[in-house]
Formats: sequence, C-alpha cells, structure tokens
Amino acid sequence: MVKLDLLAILVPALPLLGVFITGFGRRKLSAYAAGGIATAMVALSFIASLILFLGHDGQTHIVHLFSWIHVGAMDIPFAFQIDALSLWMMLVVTGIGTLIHLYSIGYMHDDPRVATFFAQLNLFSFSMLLLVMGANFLVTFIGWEGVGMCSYLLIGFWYTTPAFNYAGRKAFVMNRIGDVGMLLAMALMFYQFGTLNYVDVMQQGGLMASGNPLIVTATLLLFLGATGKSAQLPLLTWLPDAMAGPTPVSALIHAATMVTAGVFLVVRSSVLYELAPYTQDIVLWVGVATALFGATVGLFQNDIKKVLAYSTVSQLGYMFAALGTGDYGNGMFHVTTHAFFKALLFLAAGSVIHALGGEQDIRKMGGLKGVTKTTYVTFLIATLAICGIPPLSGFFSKDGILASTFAANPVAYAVLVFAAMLTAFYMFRLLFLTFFGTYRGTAHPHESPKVMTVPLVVLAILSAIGGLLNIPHIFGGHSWLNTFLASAADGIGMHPLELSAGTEWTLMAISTALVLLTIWYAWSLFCKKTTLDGEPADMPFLKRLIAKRWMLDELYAWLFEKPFGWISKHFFSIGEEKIAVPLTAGTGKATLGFGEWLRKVQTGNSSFYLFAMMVGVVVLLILTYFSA
Amino acid sequence: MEVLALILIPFLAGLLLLIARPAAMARGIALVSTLLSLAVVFWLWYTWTGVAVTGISHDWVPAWGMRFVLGYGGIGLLMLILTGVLFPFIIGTGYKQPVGDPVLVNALLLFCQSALFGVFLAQNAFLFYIFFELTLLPIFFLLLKWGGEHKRAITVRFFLYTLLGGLALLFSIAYVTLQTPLPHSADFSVLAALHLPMHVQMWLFWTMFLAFAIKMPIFPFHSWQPETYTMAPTQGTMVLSAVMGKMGLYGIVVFLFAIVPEGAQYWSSWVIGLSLFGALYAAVIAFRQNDFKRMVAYSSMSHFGLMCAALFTWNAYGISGTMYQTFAHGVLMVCLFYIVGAVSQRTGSNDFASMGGLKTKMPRFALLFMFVVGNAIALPLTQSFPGEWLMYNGLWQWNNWTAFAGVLLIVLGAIYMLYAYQRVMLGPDRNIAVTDADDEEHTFLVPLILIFMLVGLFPNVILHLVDGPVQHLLNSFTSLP
Amino acid sequence: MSALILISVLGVLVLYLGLFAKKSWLAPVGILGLLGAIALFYTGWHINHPLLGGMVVFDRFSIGFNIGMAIITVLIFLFGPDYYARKEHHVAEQYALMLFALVGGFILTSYSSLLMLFLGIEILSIPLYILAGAKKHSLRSNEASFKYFLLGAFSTAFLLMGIALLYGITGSFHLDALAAHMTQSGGSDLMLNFGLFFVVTGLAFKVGAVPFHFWVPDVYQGSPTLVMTFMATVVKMAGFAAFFRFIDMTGMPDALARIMVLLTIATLLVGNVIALKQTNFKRLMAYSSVSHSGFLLLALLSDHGLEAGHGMAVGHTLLYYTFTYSLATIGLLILFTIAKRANNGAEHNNIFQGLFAAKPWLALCALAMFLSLAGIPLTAGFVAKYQVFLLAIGAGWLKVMLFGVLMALLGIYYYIMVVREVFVRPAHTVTFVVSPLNWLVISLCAVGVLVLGVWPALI
Amino acid sequence: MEHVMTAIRVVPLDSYLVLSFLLFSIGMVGALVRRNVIIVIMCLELMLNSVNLLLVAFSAYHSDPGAQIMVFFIMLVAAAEVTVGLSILVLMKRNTDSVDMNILNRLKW
Repeated sequence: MVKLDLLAILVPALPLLGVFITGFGRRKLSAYAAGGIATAMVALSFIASLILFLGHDGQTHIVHLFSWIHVGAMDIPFAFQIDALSLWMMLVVTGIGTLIHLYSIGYMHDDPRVATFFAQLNLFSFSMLLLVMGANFLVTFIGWEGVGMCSYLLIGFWYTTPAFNYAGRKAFVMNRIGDVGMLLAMALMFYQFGTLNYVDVMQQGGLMASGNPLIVTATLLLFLGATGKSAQLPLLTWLPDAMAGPTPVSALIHAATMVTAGVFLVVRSSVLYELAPYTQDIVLWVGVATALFGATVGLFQNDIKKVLAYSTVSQLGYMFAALGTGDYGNGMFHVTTHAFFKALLFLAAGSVIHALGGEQDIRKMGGLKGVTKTTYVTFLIATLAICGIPPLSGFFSKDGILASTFAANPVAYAVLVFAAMLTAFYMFRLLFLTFFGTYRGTAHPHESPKVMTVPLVVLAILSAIGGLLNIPHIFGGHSWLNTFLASAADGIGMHPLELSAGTEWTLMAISTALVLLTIWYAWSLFCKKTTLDGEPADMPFLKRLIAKRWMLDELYAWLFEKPFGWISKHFFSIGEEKIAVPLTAGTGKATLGFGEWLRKVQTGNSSFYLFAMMVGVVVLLILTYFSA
Repeated sequence: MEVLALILIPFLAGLLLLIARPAAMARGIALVSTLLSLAVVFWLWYTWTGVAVTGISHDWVPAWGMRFVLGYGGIGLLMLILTGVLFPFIIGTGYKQPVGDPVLVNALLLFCQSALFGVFLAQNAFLFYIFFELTLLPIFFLLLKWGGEHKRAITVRFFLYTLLGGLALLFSIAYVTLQTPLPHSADFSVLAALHLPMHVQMWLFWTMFLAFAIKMPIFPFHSWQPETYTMAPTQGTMVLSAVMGKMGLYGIVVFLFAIVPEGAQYWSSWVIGLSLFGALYAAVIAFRQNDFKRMVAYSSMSHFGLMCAALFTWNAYGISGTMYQTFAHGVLMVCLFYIVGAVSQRTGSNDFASMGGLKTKMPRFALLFMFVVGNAIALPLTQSFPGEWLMYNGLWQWNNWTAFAGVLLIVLGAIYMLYAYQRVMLGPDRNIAVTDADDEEHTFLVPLILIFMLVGLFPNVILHLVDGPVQHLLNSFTSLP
Repeated sequence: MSALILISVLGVLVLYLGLFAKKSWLAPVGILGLLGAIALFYTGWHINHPLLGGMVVFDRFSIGFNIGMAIITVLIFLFGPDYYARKEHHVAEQYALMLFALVGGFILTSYSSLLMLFLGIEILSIPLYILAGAKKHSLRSNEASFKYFLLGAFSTAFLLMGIALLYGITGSFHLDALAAHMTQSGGSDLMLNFGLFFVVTGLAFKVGAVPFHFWVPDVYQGSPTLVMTFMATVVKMAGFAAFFRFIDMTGMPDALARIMVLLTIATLLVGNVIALKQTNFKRLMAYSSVSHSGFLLLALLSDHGLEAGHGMAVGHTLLYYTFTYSLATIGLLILFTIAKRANNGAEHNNIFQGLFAAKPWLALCALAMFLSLAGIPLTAGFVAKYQVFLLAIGAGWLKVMLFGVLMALLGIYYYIMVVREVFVRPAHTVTFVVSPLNWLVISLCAVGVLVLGVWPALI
Repeated sequence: MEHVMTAIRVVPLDSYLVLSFLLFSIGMVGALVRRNVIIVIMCLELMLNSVNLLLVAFSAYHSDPGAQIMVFFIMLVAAAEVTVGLSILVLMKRNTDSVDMNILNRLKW
C-alpha cells in the first residue's frame, strides 16, 4: 500500500511543486523553461495516475495524511480517496491538462508573464486534483474553492483590461453563491451524520428512506453548488464572460475540467441523489433547460470563443440531464468525451485566433482551411464529434444520454434532440464561416507551431475514438466505463436501460437524421452563400432576444447588481452618515448644549442666589412635610 | 513568574524608552522587548499541559474582593499568543511607515501591550477591569497626537464611548462582587460559582455585554469604529482591530458565559440577530466604500459580527471557531492595515480614486496582497477558513437560517475584497509613480503569510488549545440547576 | 484637645511673627506647628474619651480626618511662600486665618453636640469670608467674599433654626439624645424632620450641594487661588466630616433619605453638566468640586438603613475620597498658578498648552491628577469612586448609582479636554517658571494619588 | 430667676413657635427683596434673633439652661459675623461706590 499512498500523494504534489518552481523562478525562467517544467509536472502526475489506474484493484483506498480540523466531535482528516471515479477524473484532468500545458507553451510564449501563467495553471491542476481526490466533502471543497480562485486569476490574467477583471470577479462571485449551497449542505450533513467522509456519509445515507427531507435538502444544496461551478441555470452567465482568459484556460478550466466538477460532485454523492427523486427531477430539468438555453444562444454569436462557451453550457446541460435520469455512467462518459472534443475545439479556435493575430470575430474570418490545415481537420473532427455523428466519441455519449432521457421522460428527450439539432447548426455555422468561403479579415493567417498542433492531433484522435471507452451492448460492446465506474465506492450509474433494442435503434436513427438535416441547412446558409449576422439592433425580435442571450445578463444586472450597489451606497450615506454617527455625535452635542443652557442659571446676582436657595428650601420642606 | 514577566517586560521597556529617549534605536528596543515577550509566550505554550495555570495569587484589597491573581487557561493562552505574535509586527510597522516621535509611539505601544497581557492574564474581575481600561490610555494618546483629520473630536468620542461600556462593566463587577459570600471576592473562580437569580441575570447581562459590544464593536454600538479606524495611525488601527477588539470576545467568554450563563442563553437570539445583521450590514457597506482604510474597517466589523454570533450559539463548534478566528482575524487585520498603509503611503491618500493599475508598477506587492485577499475571503488552506467553517457549523446547529445568513458573508466578502483588490491593483497602468514592495515589506508580510498559510494547513495547533476549555464551559453550563 | 489648643496658639504666634515682619518664617513655623499637631493627634489615636463635657469626641474617625486636613494644610503652606512671594504685607494674617479656620474644621470633625457644630461651622467660615476678600483692591475678590458671607450667613440662619427645633424636641443639644429620641419615636415626627432638614440644609450649603451650591463657582473663581485651594480641600473635608457625623449619629429617617436622594441627583447633574462648558479653569474646578460633592453625597446616602454609629465604612470612604481629591486639587491648582503666571494672568483652560513640551514630568503629574479626578483606574480617584459605588450598591441605591455612573462619564469628558490642552503645542512659546518647592508639592500630590490608587489600604 | 421661667411659660409654646417662624420668614423675605446690603444684613440678624427667641422659649419649657448658653454663643458669633460683613461692605463701597448687592455680578456662568 505504501506505493499507492506515495503515488496518491505525488499526483497532486507534483503540480504543486511546479507551482513553487515556476512561481519563485518566474523572473529567471525563460518562457520555454517555465512551460516545460509545468508541463513535465502535470505529465508526471498523469503517469502517476496512470500507474494508479493500472494497478487499481477495484477497491476503495483511503490515503489518510493527517487530521485537518479536530474540534469536539468533529474530526475531519486531510485524506484522499482512490477509487474508480476519482481515478478516472484524475486521468482526465492530468491527461487533458498535460496536452493543454503543452499547447500553452506555444500559445503563450511571447507573453511577458508566461511563467506566472504556468504557475497559475499548475496551481489549478493541483486544486482540481484535490477536488477529485478528496476523501471527504471538505477536502473536495479545498479544491472546489481553489479552482475557483485559479479561474478568477486566469480569467483576469490580462489584468490591464477592466472588462476581464470584471469577468473574473463575476465568475468567482457566482461560484461563491454556489458555494453557499455547498457549505450549508456540508453543515447539514455533518449535523446529520457527524462525519463528512464520503464513504461514511454514503454508507449512513444509504440506510435512510427515499425522499427523506434531510436528504432532499442536502442534495438540493449540493446541486446549488454544482450549478455554480458547472454554469447551469440560473448561475451560468459567468461562463461566457470567462472567455476573457487566454484560450488554453478556456480549454482546460472552462471546458474540459473545472466546469465538470459539478457533475463529479453529483456523481460522487449519487447515493444521496438516488434517494431524492424530487431533486433528481430538478436536476434533469435544469440540465435540459440549460442545454436548450446554451444551444439557442449559441446560434447567433459572432465571437468564436463565445459560441464554444455556450456550446459548453449546453453540453453541461446534457450531462446534468443524464445525472437527473440517474444515468451517471453516461454522464461521466459525456464528461470524458466532451473533455476531448471541447478542449480540442477551444485549442483549435485558439490556434485560429493565434493565426489571425488575436481576431475572434468569425465575421472577419473565412477560408482558413487552406492555410491552417491541421487546425481545420482537427476542428472538423471535433465538430462532427460534438454533433454526435457516428462513430465519433460524441455520438456514443450523447446517444446514451438521449436514450436514458427518453426512458425517463420523452418530453425532455424531445427538447434535448432539438438542442442537438441547434448544436449541429451553430457548430457548422462556426465551421463554415471560419474555414470555408473567402478570407474576410486583414491579418496574414499562418499555421501554428508544432507544439500547438501536436496536442490538437492527439485530442483529435481521442475525440474520434473516445467512443470505444463505453460502447453500449447494442453495438456488442459492454459499456466498459460504466462497469469500471460501478466499482467505485458506491455502485454508481448501474441502471440497465429498460429499452428494447428496437427503440434504441430508432432513437439513434432519428437524432442522427435530424442532425444531418440541420447540417445540410447550415451548409446551404453559410457555405453555399455566406450570410453574416449584423448587429442585434437590426434583427427580428426573437432573434435579437436570443442574440442578446435572452437578456439574462441585463436581467441580473437589473435584479441584483444595481440594487446591491444602491443599497451599499445608501446604507453608508444614510445608515451611517445620517443616523449612526450623528446619533452618537448628537448625544454629545445635546449634552454640551444642555450644559451651555444650564450655566446661565448662575446669573451672578446674589439676590437671585438667595431666592433660588429659598425656593429650594421651601420645595424640599414641602416634600419633607408630605413624606414625614 | 512568567506571567508577571509578560506584563513587566513591555512595561519596563516602555519606561526605558521614556527615560533614556534613544531616538535612534527606539524601534530596535521595542522590537527586542516584544520578541522577548513572544519568547515567553511560546515558553508558556510549550509548557502548556491542558490544565489552567495560576501564576500569581496575592491579596490586594480583601475588603472589596480585589485580589491580584494572574493565570491563564487554554483560551487565555490563545489570547496571549495572539498578542505576543502580533505586537512585533505592529512595532515593525513603524520601520516602513513611521509616525511621530519613535520614542513616544513605541513606548505607548509597549504600555498597551503590557496592559493587554494583563487583561488576558487577569483571573480577578476587578483586575481585569483595571487592565481593560488601561489599554485605552496609550491608544488615546496615540490617536490624539498622531491621528488624521478631526483627530481631537473623534478621539474623545471614541474614548468616552468605550469608557461608557467600561463603567457599565465596572458597575456589574461591583454588583456581582457584593453578591459573593463574605469575604467578598471578585475572582472569576468565585464569581463563576454563584448562581444569580434569573431576573438579575436578565439585566446584568446587558450591563456587562455593553462593554464588550462596544469594544468589538457589535452593530448598534459601532458608530465610533469606522471613523476611528480611518483616522488612527496605522499602528493604532492595528492594535484596535487586531488585539483590542478581541478583549470583547474574550470578555464575553470569561464574564457572560461564566457569571450570567442563563442570561446569556436567554438573550442569545437577540445578540445573534444583532451581530449577524451588523455583519451583513457592514459587509454590504464595505463594497461601495471609496476609502480603502474605511473599507477594511467595515470588513473587520463584519468579521466581528460573525464571530460574536457564532460565540452565542452555545456549541463547541461555534465557540471554538470564534476563539480560533480571533487569532486568524488578528493576523488578517495586521496584514490588511499594513497593506493599506503601504499603498496609501505611496499614493498619498486612502482614497481608491488615487489608486488603480498599480500592479504593473508593483507586481511583487500585488502578489503579497493577493495572498492576503485569499485569507480575507477565507479560501481553504488559509487561516481563516477553518474558523469560518466551524462558525457556520455552530450557527447551523443553532438554527439553519442564521447559518444561511452567516454563509452569505463569504459571498459578500468575496464581492468587496476582490472589488477592492481590483480598484487598487488592477486595470490599466495610470502611471502613478510608485515603487514595488521592498525587502522591508517582504520581511514584514512574508512571515505573516507563512503564519496564516501554515495555521490554515494545520489549524489543530490552535484548536487543541481551546477544545478542552470549551468542552468544560459547555459541560459546566449543561450541569446548571 | 491639646492639638486644638496648639493650633489656635500657633495662629496667634504666626500673627505676632507677622508683626515683626518675619515673612520668611511664617510658613516654616506654621508647618512645624501643624506637624506637631499631627503628632499629637496620632498619639491620641487610641484614647477615645469625650471632652468639654462630652461636646467633642476625638474618635478614630475625627482623628483620621484631622490628620488628613492637617496634612493638606501643610501642603498648602508649602505652596504659600511662592504664592505670596510678591506680596509684602499682611501675609501673616493669611496663614493665621487659615490656621483658625482649620481649628473650626477640627471641631467639625469631632463635635458630638449641635452647639459645637454651630461653633465649628462659624469658626471655619468667618476666617474664610475674610480670606476670600484678601485681595483688597480686586473687585472679584471682593465680590467673592461678599457672596460667600451673604449666602453663608443666610444658610447659618437655617442651620440654627434646625438646631433650635431639634433642641425643642429633645431638650438637649447632644447627638446621643437626638439619636435616642429618634429610635423611640421612629423618626416620623414632623418637627423632628423639619429640624433635621434645616440642619442638613446648613451642611449641604457648606459642602456645596445643589441647590445650595450657588456660592461655589463664584467664590472659588473670585478668591485668591491659594484660598480657593483651601476651600476646595480642607473646607470640603470638614464639611463632609460634619455631615457624616450628623447623619451617622442620628441615623437617617426615610423622609430625610428622600431629600438626600434629590440633593444627590441634582448635585451630580448640575455639577457635571455645567462643568462641560467651562473655559475658566478655576470655575471648572469649582463645578468639578460640586460634582464630587455629588459622589460624596452618594456615599453618605448609603448610610441610610444602617443604625446610628455603624457607618464606619462610609466614614472611611469619605475620608479616602476627600483626601485623595484634595491631593489632586492642590497639585492642579499649583500647576494652574504656574501656568497663569506663564500666560500673564489668563485663567482659560488653554493656558496649560505646551506644558508637556516644556516640563514633561509636570505634565505627567498633571495627567495623573486629572485622571484621578476623572476616576481612571490605578489612580486614587478611581478607587474612591469604586468604593462609593460599592457602598451605594450595597445600600441598594442601584438607579441613583447608575445615574452617578453616567455623570462620571461626563466628568471624564471635561477633565480629558484639559488633559488634551496639556499635550498640545501652543501657538506661541510659553516659559513655565517652577520653584523647587512647588515642584516638590506637585510631585508629592501626583505620586500620592498614584500610590494611594495602587495601595488603597494605606488610608 | 424662677419667676422669669414661669412668666415665659404663661404663653403657650406654640405661640412662641409661630412668632419666631414669623420673624424668621420676615427676615428671610426681607433679605430676598431688599438690595441694600445694610438692610439685608439686618434681616439676617432678625432671622438669627428669631432663633434666639425660640431657643429661650424651649429652654424655659425644658427648664434647661443649655439653650441660653447657646443664645449667648449665637449673639457672639452674630456679632463677629456682622463685623466681618460690614468690613466687607466697606470694601465694597470703596471699590464700587455703591451698597447695592447686585452691583457685584462679574462672576457668573
């Protein structure tokens, strides 16, 4: 076991070491040195996780480091939990992480603060690993907050632009709102179970009756945390703004790993969710709604990264829909495949942006497929994958989700299929406008260096064959990933789909057909002739509404930000400056005034003194008379 | 003997400064003396066995139960650690941000430290009160001579306001002392033993609580705090917020919980309500503050609100969390006010308008600041997180909704701290002529950062101090008739 | 007894010295005599026998007070030489009159017959009427002495009326007889209450309790500083000693207690509130003296309910309070004289500006004494107030006591305002000239205040 | 001597009380309303003497000489007081050239 413990510690420790090296050496290290070290660290930790993965014996191992918080009956250890789920997430995080680190070397090499960038990127990997490896909610929470902080730092990496800083703060604060739920959930669970270790909580929780209000509350609060991290309705407006960060950041944090933390959390505590059907419905519908929302808004965005951002939102919606139906296996599967193709899309987009010298507006692109071949090809593969064209990875994961949704609730299924069509539309719109037609920009496009294209290729391969991980029975596979994850601490995701093979075939046929149809429509719109959207101002109402993201940002600004600012200002200008301080100062002034008035009694006239004394005597005398 | 040394070392050092007036090496002497007392504190910590220690017990004026009893329990020791650890830094602030005549300033600070040690060591209510008031005098002169604008009016207001509380406390002490069996004694041990009738506890609670509520301050009694913090010289503000405010929390534990437990229990919902409201109120105000220092002042008030609320939840997590947090908050406040001082020293004003985009010019400073911000918004693995986590648990066990109100603070905290950070550091470079953090500032901030990172990683070193006493406190309460 | 004679003779002696214009001898001789008197009192500590047919009793209480007053007088005499340095003629009278007044004080602390009370008050007052007017050509001094005389005589009349009524009831001037009568009649008799009330009126006038305080500010401000010092210290001590003796010997019927409560509250309120806005330092001290009378009355009040002659705790508190208060007052008034000279005759509070810069030690002394008057811990003033609070709570005067606490807060305010001046740098440079003797006295007072604050058991 | 006592006792004690109260009040009111210092001093004397009257009456009724001693003391003291008072008055006349007692009101507030 010593070996396992050591490796388990190494996995997060290596990126942390990277943080220290690149951080302290940020002045001395050259761009490539810093990038190299950072990448190496993550790569090493990937290897460590791989060894752990290969040596995994299906058991759940707790790596207990030390007792972190110990008060009264509360003893929260700093411990890692090594089981199928955490291992799988570790692989995804470090694996994708390595590629993106590698890519960043090329993407960021001429940025003056590149070493800092890598330090923060490593810090993120460290936090993310804590998140997935934690053996109890609180250790997970360390990572949970850590990734939030890193995302804040990286979104605002180019800190001289106020908009970016705002985006960073927005992301962090929205996550914090989610964390309120998470903290309360933890408090509740500790109050209920007297422990926060996943194993014990699940073990004790599993004994409770289904629909127990405590469980429902806890799961709902946890889900609130998840919506914050994973940009589900209503806490999703931060994710598109988060695109302010450098593209690798968008790829790693806001597509592949961090945003899936919410999914991970729900899967982690799936036992509880299984016992709270009420919550599950909520999860399902939030997921569905978000999927639709993201897909619709994606339609008319002109910023290449924004489009991808909204597609991420929508894909996350799919994942939660899966979780809502209790199909955790496919949820995680989609997390994985999505990590592949979405990371790829972002990196490719980054490569395009890099090629065009920072241009992000697709209306100023076009015809790049000749120039940036690798990028084009990989982007194409990713697009097909996300649209769920068989036999690419996206097809399998998405189809699994659709199937289980159909089983759970046909309406949800219909919505999701519609969303899938929209996805196909805007993705191909993006593809066509970017790579086909004629170049509409002014820069001089050029293909990116190898260090950037290699990760693209690797990811392209993964997105292509990723489906093999979890081929469903119907294709004669045996859902390897589901089986593997099922071996995790708490038999996750084991819902034998009660659909006849025929139904499944039909579902697949339908969705694929519709998607292909949509693609053809997109082709006719954007490839045959190039139609560009103008400004939202001159659009029909609904379209404008969608292009303006259903006015969600405006709504929040109007509902929360402005009133909050107003309250803050007036609490001070009225509550403090008009009431509290004047009250104290006023009391003093009043007393002084009283003194000023009272001293006038001392007139200085002896006869008045005599008179006053006599009055005093008489009054007191009368009192004496009556009290005697 | 060590306990007496704690009081004497700073006091004598202060006298030495006043008499010898070594203008050049005043800070050096002060620093050495604080380090010396720090060493003593660590010695006490090292030899701490978990049982309360009575260092000195000596009759003073038996007739009125005044006895000179010095000692410490786990909580007292924590307070000593707080004072001992922070004062070297508070003195050290003078190196980079000098104010006034070094001899006088440091002498006053040392006197204040001596009195503070006295407060946390006193085991006799009367003795406690004497030190409690003596802490005020040095601060009073510090503010009076080296405060900012309106210093004279504000200082007097602050002085009287706090004395009002003090006198109320004195009244309560006199009252409870007379309730003790003859021969009267104001020893905490004796006072804790007498079970006052409920109707007495009902009002006695407030006459005692007033003093501590004003010291911290808690919501309706806070109006002196922001203006005083803003006006005071950095070192004075540090002492006020980082250490003196803690006298309030400590006093609540040793006075209210020990002497009027039922009263405290009875009023707890009111106090928690006020504190939490004040905490949210201050946090909201902090967001739109245009004055950096005042904004930090409000953040401090917000933290105090949460701490006081958690203290009154009457469970191990709330109380331990608060006690733990006193230390965390102290370290945090020293860091923040040092940063405020350093920045405003460079830009020449506390006003956010005079800042912004400084990161380009002072990246290293920005990094240090970022660490402190992390602590301020209670990121896990910083010192503040375990405390807040425990306090939230305490609140939850008391009532779910108070817990919700408390947890909202992490959102608000993030809102105002990050906004402040942005307004100071981020944004386009405005070509304000500033220099980056130099070695002195690093030698000041880095140790503090190390402290709060390490304690955040191993909070048990602090928690194990308070765990026993808190359990004992709760048991003694549950065992009440 | 012998001490009484000694002091009286001493006064005469001093007068003769004055005749032979031995100005420089006056103070030393006076001080020697006073020390002798102290010694005599001390030897008489344990003998507790009545004198003059039981009209005077030198018990511990009176001896304690007498020694206290003698010490204070010594300190004042030490201040004398410097104060009268410029004055060529009629210095001897000042000392002699003070000594005579002191004799009156002695009688007031030790009377056990209303006759002696009356005599004591008059012996104490008449010299003061003259002393107040010592500056013949100063209109203010003249006004002070006039007002003092007028109001004093007026109140004497009330006192006498009271004595007469009490005599009418008991047929004796002796306090024991009075006490005896009260114990049997239960103190509900109207005439008795009137009598008690009138006597209390006379005493209240002496200690400057509202509404009989009107003379205090004017007389204090008008009379020469040294005389004011004497009034504020020795007279106050004597007055409260007499007051306590009367209350304690006779006991306090409820009717009287009610009156006393009113007096206390009024005194606390008026004294402190008016003091807030005083800019003339002597006047400020006058009002502060009124407010301190309020606290002392609070102490007297807690004698209520104790049976006659059992208020020793109260007596002790009164002695401690008045003595420490006197110490602080002397020191500050000497400082005030110095500052006044430095600012050529101004009496505004701000004449203390620059003291810290010029004379740090004296500034610290001033700080100590102000804090003592304000009642900040580790000073005697604090312990004194705390004792009063303890007594008041013990006697169950909780609300009056809380009111007193509030008023104490106001008190702190106006002392702090002056303290602030001490540490402020003045606009123009002022040079404080301090004679070594004054320096000594001030230091003595300051140190005394602190020492008594740390070891209250000394008294 | 004895017949004096009896003579005094002829009148009931209450009458003495009332009389002396009247005298006392007259003196008091006079002191209040008149501004000429000399008259005020006389009024004060009147008050004192009313007390003397009362004391004598009491001593007669109690047949106890103590009160009469007291009366002598009062006279004596009153004499001393008036001496001082008049001397102060002289000073006042010198300084202000008036005997109106409200002329002296520089010390106030």
